[in-house]
Amino acid sequence: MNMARNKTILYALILAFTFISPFAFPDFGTQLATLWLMIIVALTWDMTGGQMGYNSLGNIFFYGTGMYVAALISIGMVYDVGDYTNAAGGGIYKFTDLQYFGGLALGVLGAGLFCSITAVVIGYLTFGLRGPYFAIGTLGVAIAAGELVSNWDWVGGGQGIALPVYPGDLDTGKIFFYFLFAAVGVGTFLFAKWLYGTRFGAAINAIRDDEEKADAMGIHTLRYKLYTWAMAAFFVGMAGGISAFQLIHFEPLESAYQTINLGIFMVVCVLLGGKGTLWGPVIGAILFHLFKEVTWNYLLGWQWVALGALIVVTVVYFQDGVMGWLVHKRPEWFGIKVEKKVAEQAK
Amino acid sequence: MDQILGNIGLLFEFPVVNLKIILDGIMVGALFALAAYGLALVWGVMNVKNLAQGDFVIAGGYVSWWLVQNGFPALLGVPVAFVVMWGIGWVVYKLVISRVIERDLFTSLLATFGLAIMMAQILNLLFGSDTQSVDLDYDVLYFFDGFIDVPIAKLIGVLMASALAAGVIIFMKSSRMGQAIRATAQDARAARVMGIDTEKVYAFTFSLNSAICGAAGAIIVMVWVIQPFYGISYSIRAFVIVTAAGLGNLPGVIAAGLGIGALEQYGAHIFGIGYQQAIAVLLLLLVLLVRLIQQRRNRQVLK
Amino acid sequence: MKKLSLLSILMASVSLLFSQASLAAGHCGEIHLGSAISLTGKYATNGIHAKNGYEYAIQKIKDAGGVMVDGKCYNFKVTYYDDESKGDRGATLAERLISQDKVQYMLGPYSSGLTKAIAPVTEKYKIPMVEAEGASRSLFNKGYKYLFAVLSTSEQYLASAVTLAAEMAEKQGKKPSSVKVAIAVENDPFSLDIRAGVSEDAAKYDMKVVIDEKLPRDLSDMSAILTKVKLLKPDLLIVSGHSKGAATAVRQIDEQNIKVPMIALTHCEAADVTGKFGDAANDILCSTQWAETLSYKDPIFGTAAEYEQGFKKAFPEYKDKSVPYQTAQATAAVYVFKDAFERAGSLDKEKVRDAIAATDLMTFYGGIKFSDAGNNIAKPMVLRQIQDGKYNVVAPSAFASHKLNWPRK
Amino acid sequence: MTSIIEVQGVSKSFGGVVANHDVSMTVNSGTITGLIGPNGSGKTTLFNSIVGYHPIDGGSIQFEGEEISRLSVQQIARRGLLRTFQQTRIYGAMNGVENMLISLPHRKMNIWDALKTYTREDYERADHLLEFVGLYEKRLLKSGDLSFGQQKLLEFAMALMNEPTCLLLDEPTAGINPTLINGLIDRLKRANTEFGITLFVIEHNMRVIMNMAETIYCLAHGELLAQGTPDEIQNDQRVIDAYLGAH
Repeated sequence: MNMARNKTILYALILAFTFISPFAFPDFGTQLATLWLMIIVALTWDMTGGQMGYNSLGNIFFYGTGMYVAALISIGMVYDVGDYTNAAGGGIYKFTDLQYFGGLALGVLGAGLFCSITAVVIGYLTFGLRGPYFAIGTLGVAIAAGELVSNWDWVGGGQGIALPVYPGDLDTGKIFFYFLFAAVGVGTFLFAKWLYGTRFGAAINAIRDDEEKADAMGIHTLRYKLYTWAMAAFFVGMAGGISAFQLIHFEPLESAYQTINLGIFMVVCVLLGGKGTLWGPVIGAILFHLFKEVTWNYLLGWQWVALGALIVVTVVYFQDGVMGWLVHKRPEWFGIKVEKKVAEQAK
Repeated sequence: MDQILGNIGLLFEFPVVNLKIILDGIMVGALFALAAYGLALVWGVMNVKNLAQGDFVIAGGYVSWWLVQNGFPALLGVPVAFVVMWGIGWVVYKLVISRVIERDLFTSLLATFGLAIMMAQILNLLFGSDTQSVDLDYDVLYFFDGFIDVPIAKLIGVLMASALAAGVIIFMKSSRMGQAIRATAQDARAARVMGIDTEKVYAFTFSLNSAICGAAGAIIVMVWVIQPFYGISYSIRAFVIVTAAGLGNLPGVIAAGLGIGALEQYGAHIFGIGYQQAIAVLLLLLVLLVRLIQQRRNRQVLK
Repeated sequence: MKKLSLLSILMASVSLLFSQASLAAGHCGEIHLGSAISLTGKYATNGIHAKNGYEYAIQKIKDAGGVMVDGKCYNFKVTYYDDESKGDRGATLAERLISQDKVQYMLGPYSSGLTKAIAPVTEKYKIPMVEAEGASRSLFNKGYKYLFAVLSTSEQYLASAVTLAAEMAEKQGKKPSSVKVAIAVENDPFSLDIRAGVSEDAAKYDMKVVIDEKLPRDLSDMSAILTKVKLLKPDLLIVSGHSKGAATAVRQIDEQNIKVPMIALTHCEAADVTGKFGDAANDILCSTQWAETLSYKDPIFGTAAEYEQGFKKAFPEYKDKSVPYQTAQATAAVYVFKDAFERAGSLDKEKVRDAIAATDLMTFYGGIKFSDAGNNIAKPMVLRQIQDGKYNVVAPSAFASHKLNWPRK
Repeated sequence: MTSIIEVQGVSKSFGGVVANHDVSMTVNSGTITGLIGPNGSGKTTLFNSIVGYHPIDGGSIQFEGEEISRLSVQQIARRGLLRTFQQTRIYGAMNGVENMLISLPHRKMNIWDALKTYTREDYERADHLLEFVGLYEKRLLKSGDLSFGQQKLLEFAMALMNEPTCLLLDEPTAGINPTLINGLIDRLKRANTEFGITLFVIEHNMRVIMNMAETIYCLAHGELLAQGTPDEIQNDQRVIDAYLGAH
């Protein structure tokens, strides 16, 4: 009972902090929003990577695609996309409040749905690959998508797309985007928490631990893998869509399909926090975000070296992450009965 | 679309273009094949998939470039890069790789990815982000009314690459260490039982791979340009080649390397060089897909 | 908030390193500028050129007695962050400069792409930004009110090369419409704008564009394009891809023995093609925003030539190269701020913005006067040709000091 | 009696080694059928062929009248034809109950069923079957820590949880404490009678198979040597020779 009450208090505190933080630290509004973005991508990466054992290096594909889909939907509702993105274009494009928010809402939702569908299509081809081949294959998909989009003039090619600026005053805008990310983030977390408790959640764990056995038990492994990836893609796509509006201007290779930035960060977050756990990705995202902000501020020029070193050290020496370490040190916190086992063995 | 058709038309209108493309492709491919061979070695022997492969190549290029900046002759760069990168490879093995060999494959993939990021950035801090090259004052040979140009520097590069490949093949076939490496690749446990010090074999293999890459980089800096962040494109190509050719199949790796070099050049000609990276990656996906279909026919998956 | 103060201490010490004299001028106040600039990544070379230009201007202005605002003297101080040549990074850093470092005035980043990413942010916060390195026209059709660019927009870069090619054709007794144009530009906003400018002008003369390709981000080999050049024999070859594009083009044009009567590039000086490739660069046309041989002058930096000498003294690493225009225009951007602060007579953001908008200034870099859209309309682009290793102005005719060598041998 | 598995003329070789040559047999619905043969006679290969682990070189395999020799493992499993492994395959990191719950017949669920949390009935069934195989006391232990024999029992329970129509058991008694074997035989029989599951069993222990099976097939050198009731097989000279010759 005590445990349950502690948990409730913990959740209440976190929720309260979520609400208060953008007002308490107004100067850090953007960083806090980015933190939620990291939490979203880490949680969704863990759905396939940690819970299902499919380590994708290409989830960034959904982020980039989400950006483009959201932008194209919101622009396409008002103007001709080809004119809007034309390099030599001369016109000035204005959006009314209704067009802006309507476009944002439909764009973000559309981005999520579209990414889910593409996840099924790509997954159908790539889920035959296992282990490192899957990782490389998905990385290939993300890189190829970025390159192809950057050569596609209709969506602006290498120029990228500039979306309209948030119409209200800017402090409201900052808080607006913070809460959009936070809402998707909390949604993702609750979804994951619920999903891992279902029969489906157990089945994808079974795929991770021994896919052949899962096959042999008649679990629709391919179908379940596709569903899982589609769910992950839905949230990543929405996050990408929100990012597009928050960033205002984005281009294909550096901000949308940023394979070696966010694409790898999400994996590092999960490893840092602990793979295959619910809280691991969240904790990892927070730690990683702190690490990144600190190194990017104080180690100007060396930040990437520090990041590479962090990846290597995490992977080589600390692969179970914070949660794995805790489970090892304090198993009773996780309801694992050790004493009993020892007693059994003694018999 | 018109442009693509026009470019295809050129291939038929001026058949000599094909020769030029294939020649260019072979020159590029020879160097891809070197990097890929190193990868196949490490992959086969210790089951480590090294995503920092391209960065070893670039690092080797910078070693050679630095030598030339300091007044040494350019051709010296190749052996020196070989030796220096051997040392760096050994250090990397001891610090990182030796600890991921026994782990699952994603671990080695991610660890070497971290390594790749670090190496690229350290090179950037040391040498700046400019593209660099070493200019050899050799003539250019012209054929077909000057249409086909073969810079002697490129010729030397290809010759050195072939010599290096031949050297490694002979070494693997005839030396004791080469045999130990091949034995370990087949069955590490059995090799250990037979008294082979696999730890030493691993360290040697990884250093050798790094050295091969370094030498390839030293050749690349003479015929093209290098830049700290170019590593990833060589890594991708090495993966394409090894995935296509399979492990432990040296002639296959060389053939795949040359073939992919030529395919890329054709792709660049037809679609434009803006698609170069995309073509390389799509080739990788294509190779994976083909292998996947093959395996599915055997009721198997690609792992 | 501890993080913040640590941060500002660090930034202060960093800026100390760059301007050691700030202690000496202790009696002056400080005007805090901010800039996200590419110190790493694909634009690092030019990002550093621009940063040096900023630093040189700040030093010279300080030496000349600082900025006098309403009878009080101030010096500029700049907080830099490294945007890694990435747009989203640049936007984030701009936010940080404004909301955490409380920067009220911004200097631009390098490249149109980065400026495009940052301008919405400065616009949102109503922070005046004078930028010197973002030339894409698409920056100036968004109705931005706080964005000012001292340089000419990019469609002008190589348009005069098209005009030159047309003139040459007429001299040969051929119609301008018989000229064949080959274009190879990098796939980024700046270069795509160059392409748009060239295609527009070529269309005006009814010229035929026979090759129209994009260069990849990691360009190391453009022989595929040059092979086509050999086959299709264009009369004018345009290459634009920042420093990397210029270096690769010059090297491979020589190697493959490409004979095109007229070749025009951007970023020749920044890539130091004369130093690196010597004779191979001869007779190549280079567009430039500014040349040290031009006759502009102002009271602080002197003539264009004096600027070059002074800059080389301050930054000895440029001793053997020509000073790239990226540096000169960065200096000019700082100068615009000084002028505007003095005319505004106030540190109020809005007043300064209005003063900037009303700028009508002659500088060593050329005239500066902003259109309503924020681009500089008082300064033309010039086209220089590399003749025996020297950059000589050949167009437009009003500035030409030398005759054009045509056709290229 | 209707046949449930029809193997006809199945051949399979690996490289030059012939593992199965022209093997035909029938498993009748609702029965227990045994498959015996000396080591290396191709029993496990035949099992693998039936459940789809590798393609066969020739012949046909039918399950409930449907050709399955080209289907994949999971397609076959989803038709209710399951197998256990000679080397057990359980989820070592999970406890017994979790292992059981994972084995719920997902093939009978649509996605909405799958997205439900476990019901009380699921838990009760899991507990019931764990009790059935005698693992109820150990149900909360990490199953990787169980003994080999216990893991085999768990795998058997998992297979039952999956409600198969037909179950292929690869040496269910190997590695099990001899004192427990009688109990296991009893459970296998009960699985057959109470749950109505057709069993097809590879077994080395003659006493077990003779006790249990109604029909027995004997393989030797990849070919079908004999078939018949336990009595017939026990008295078949060829079978005796094969076993003796194999040693």
